[in-house]
Amino acid sequence: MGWFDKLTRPRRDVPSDLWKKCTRCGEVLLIKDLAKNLYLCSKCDQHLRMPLWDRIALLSDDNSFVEVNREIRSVDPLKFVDSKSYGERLKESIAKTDVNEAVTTGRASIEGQPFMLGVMNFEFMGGSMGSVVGEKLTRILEVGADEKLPVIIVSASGGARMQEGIYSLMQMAKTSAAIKKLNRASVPYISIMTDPTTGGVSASFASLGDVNIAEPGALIGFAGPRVIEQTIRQKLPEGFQRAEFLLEHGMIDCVVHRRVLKSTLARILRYLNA
Amino acid sequence: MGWFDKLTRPRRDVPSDLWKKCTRCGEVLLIKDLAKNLYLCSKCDQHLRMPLWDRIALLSDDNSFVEVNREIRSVDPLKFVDSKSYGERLKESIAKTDVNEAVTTGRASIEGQPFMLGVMNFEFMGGSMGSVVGEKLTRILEVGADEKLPVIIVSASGGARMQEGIYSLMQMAKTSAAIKKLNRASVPYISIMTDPTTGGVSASFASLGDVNIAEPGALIGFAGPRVIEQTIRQKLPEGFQRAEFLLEHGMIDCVVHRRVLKSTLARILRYLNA
Amino acid sequence: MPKEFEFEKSIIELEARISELQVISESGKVDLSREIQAITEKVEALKIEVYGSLEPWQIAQVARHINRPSTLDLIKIICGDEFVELHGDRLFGDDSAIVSGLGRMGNHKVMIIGHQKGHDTEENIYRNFGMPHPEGYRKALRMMRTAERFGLPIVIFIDTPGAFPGIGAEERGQSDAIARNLAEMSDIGVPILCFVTGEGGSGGALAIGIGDRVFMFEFSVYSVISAEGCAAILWNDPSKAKEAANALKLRASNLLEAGIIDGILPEPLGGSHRNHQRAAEEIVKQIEAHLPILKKMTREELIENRYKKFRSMGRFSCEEELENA
Amino acid sequence: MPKEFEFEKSIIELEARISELQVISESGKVDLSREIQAITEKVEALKIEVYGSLEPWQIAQVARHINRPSTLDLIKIICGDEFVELHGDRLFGDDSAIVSGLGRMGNHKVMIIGHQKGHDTEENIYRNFGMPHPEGYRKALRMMRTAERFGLPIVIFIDTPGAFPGIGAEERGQSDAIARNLAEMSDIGVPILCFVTGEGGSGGALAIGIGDRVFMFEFSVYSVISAEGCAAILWNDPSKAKEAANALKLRASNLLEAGIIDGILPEPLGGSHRNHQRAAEEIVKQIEAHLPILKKMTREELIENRYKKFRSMGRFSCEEELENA
Ligand SMILES: [Zn+2]
Ligand SMILES: [Zn+2]
Repeated sequence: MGWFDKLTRPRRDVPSDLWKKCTRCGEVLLIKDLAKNLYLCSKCDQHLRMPLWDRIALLSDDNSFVEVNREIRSVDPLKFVDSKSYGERLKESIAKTDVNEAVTTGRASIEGQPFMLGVMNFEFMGGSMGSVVGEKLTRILEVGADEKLPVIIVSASGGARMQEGIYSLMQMAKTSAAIKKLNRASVPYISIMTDPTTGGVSASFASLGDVNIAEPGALIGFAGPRVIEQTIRQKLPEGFQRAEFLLEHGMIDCVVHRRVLKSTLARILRYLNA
Repeated sequence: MGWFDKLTRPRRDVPSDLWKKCTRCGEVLLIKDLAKNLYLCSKCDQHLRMPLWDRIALLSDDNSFVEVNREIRSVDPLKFVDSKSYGERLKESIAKTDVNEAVTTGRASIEGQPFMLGVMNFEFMGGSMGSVVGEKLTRILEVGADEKLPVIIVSASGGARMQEGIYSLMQMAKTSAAIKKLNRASVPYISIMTDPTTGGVSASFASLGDVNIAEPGALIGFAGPRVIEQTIRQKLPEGFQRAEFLLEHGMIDCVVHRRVLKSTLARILRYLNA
Repeated sequence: MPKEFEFEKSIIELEARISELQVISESGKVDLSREIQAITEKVEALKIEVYGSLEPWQIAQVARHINRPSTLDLIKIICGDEFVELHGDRLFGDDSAIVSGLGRMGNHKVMIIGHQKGHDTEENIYRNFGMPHPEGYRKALRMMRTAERFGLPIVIFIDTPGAFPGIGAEERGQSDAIARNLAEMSDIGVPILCFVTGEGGSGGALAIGIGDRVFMFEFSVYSVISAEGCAAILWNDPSKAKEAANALKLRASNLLEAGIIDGILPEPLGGSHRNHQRAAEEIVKQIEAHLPILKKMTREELIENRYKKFRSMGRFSCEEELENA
Repeated sequence: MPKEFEFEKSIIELEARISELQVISESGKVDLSREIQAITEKVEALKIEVYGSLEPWQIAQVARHINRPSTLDLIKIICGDEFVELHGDRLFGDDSAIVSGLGRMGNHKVMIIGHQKGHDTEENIYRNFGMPHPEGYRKALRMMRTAERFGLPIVIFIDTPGAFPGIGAEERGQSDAIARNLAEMSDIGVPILCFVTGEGGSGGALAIGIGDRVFMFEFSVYSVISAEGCAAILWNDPSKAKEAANALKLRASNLLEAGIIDGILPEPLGGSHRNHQRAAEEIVKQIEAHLPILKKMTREELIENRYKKFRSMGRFSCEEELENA
């Protein structure tokens, strides 16, 4: 258990761009206002993507988050080069996001209840899952099983990290098996799906929560909408693959507004935690 | 285990009516020809209802069937009277069928493999399930679990026996729990659904086979077609609730022709039996 | 579905008059308190007379009164805002005719599952009149397995005309869903308490009805078939529902006597639709009485006892001599 | 899907000529046996040259050759008429893109599960080109649980472009079905042997791919995404599939080196579509070699070893000093 450190990452600086357009209503929103408003559109309440450290702050008690396994970093096992080399892409993502990988994991508490937290970062190569994402999540799941600590994972991902080839595919197997282990230990696992949660992430740990929660309007699905449209050659219905669609189709337990997400999680854990 | 006897019921005499019309093509068929032809229509191969003792002969090795629990008989716990009393109905059915109840159970072997067999008799009050059907089936399921003997049940039933009120409903719970016990003992249970298998029989033991087999064209469903038509006020599609429909909808493992039913069962048991 | 029944018309009429008189009286112009008192006493006597001798068929009507406390009504009273509704079977859909979720009842954290009817037409259409599809039963089973994983007792409210008879329901395996629940509920390693709050309609009720303890409300019914359905089939005449209701012995007292249920929860005169709070209290009382006992049992004891309980249901004769009678 | 590939055109051309010459020769008018012999030798040399140095992209084409032995082809050869096909997920439907059933392979009674493609357009439409819907994966899982109940080892054939991307598939939870299988297969207490016989297409392949031993045929591929898909996304140009196939390292030899698979099954020159019998024999050989070892393990050992096997997959760096690099 020597593989976690006690450092909490500092809050990132405000990004250079000062404003953002709401993805639903098009309203122009100042980033500094957004940050104060949980990245909810002040006009239409759309749940915009929430930066990593805001998300961690949202879901954990003040100063309770202690990162683990920050040192685990991607290598380039396939020496993968497309228009750019994977190594370069990694460097750029690290520089851009100031984190080492697409998931940040740690120990935290929620309304006083200790738990293990994993938060994906869509800014890091589209939240794609490679070996590091798989490994870091598997480790918190294993700690959860060993120490009887509930696990909460917040997903935001376009799917597998192609640049790691078959290794990235196998992370689906690895994380899913770790969840089964957690199940056998009767330790709660809550999956939170945020916009977007698709591909290999959706088809592995993100779908396997004892309780699956989605944020309003989040895009969630196995295949991306474009791939489906190309395959079936018809337009997709309005609302297809959105959180509310998944609720209707029985795939998630509830759609929870960001303002009450923490309190809902804490309440669920009080019920499920022995 | 003193509750079974060693008597095999004698083959019933040929019924007084000499011919039958095929339920599909309308061909007029002589009963004595039908009996020789496994009650298959010689013109369209429709699987007509097979009398109890023919069915037992079809599925068990020669002279291997030994009936158990023949002495268990229905009582009239509710003193139920509609146009006739339940007691009278029972007497009439016994006289008509020459068996005591809507299910006949026993020990038998199939291609040399010993097993417990239950065969429902649609001629006995529409194969309805009351306390006796539930009890007799539960007993062979319990023997199966205790002695590690596979169980095969051939269903033919319109559902619950209303004249026994809540007792008849509870037979669904009783038989289903007994099957779960058999499952835990890793003893195979094969359900054979014949025409018709509906209502409380369909919604309990008949659907719970490790392998569910249906005879071609058999009507199988929870609600009867007439009830559904009345509820939804539209005509039902062709083939609705037939064996092939259930196969398509994933509810049964295979539709098996009567001519190869015994050999198929024997083969499946060879695979599943330790 | 009427809001009042023929047999209680005079009671409701008189209660309305009392209310009117009270308004006049309280306005201060005339003191009618003595008269009101007198009429009230007469109404109470009438209630005892009417509700104390309800026919089975009348009880079957009370059991499906549109204002009867629904699962969500009871949850709201007992759990308040702490209830977390959980949805979906993770297979096909979320059936609104069955609700489920986490809550606290009395001193116990529990998983709650129940049929859900509506209190008006719109709500009833949304809830499919409390008639589940297979996905409802599969949602219920998923919740039970979740409860088992986390050691939460299960509290179940039964109130349905029956499983829905429709094309989609058949296509998706209504029979499989019900049968599967019956088998799996016999294998759930946490305590299960069932309450028939209104209509216990056949297999659609039983499919979430395999409990370590099963209780019925005084004016609820539990039957293998509805009185109307039975009349249509056996009497070949749906208007013979009264006779069928008599014959089916579907009252709580019948079922207690038959050893099918473990207790009857009293209702106020006229029925629980007149007092949801009281119904909730009766439920909590039973939970507090029985859960501490059941929680002490091991998984194996629970499963073995539950098996024996349902194993013993049925009436038959085993005597060989009857053979030759 | 062509029946022959660009790169083998000259071979197939020559083989056709040889056949023609043989007919003439055998008619007795001219003895061409020496010439035929000579050309045959040249063709064999050409085969070794062509098939011995196939590019990844060419192998990806061979892997999806329309005549490649399908699951039912292999079953037919290995099990003959003793195979009993079992259908359905008991939830929604029977997916024809996945087949399953009971059979004997070598000396072992086994549960067999596999993707199923067709050998012509009609059959492929019926089989949805081997692309399962959720009900296919759920059928597979049901069969695995049945196998576990009766102590039957599980043999799996993987050959799919991927899980089907369509509206119904999403509605019914393609993600749930795949994820569920990944989790549950890590918990199956009987031996599981997987054979990638053709296309190992992403999550749709992996969803039945959690085996104690995983083998690939020499000219099969296994990849996180198809070369075309990868080219479309990363190169923004589907015609760059060759480059993507190279970059993805999707050949059996790559996967063996990466520790993802346990062995490679040799194929005849040109590929298994030229000799189904041979493919079947290679499979039986592995079953006979590995099942006796796996059958000796306890449920716990199997599950623990399988967990460790997949747990170890991935490449990363753990060194703190890299932090400041
Ligand atoms: Zn907006
Ligand atoms: Zn015919």
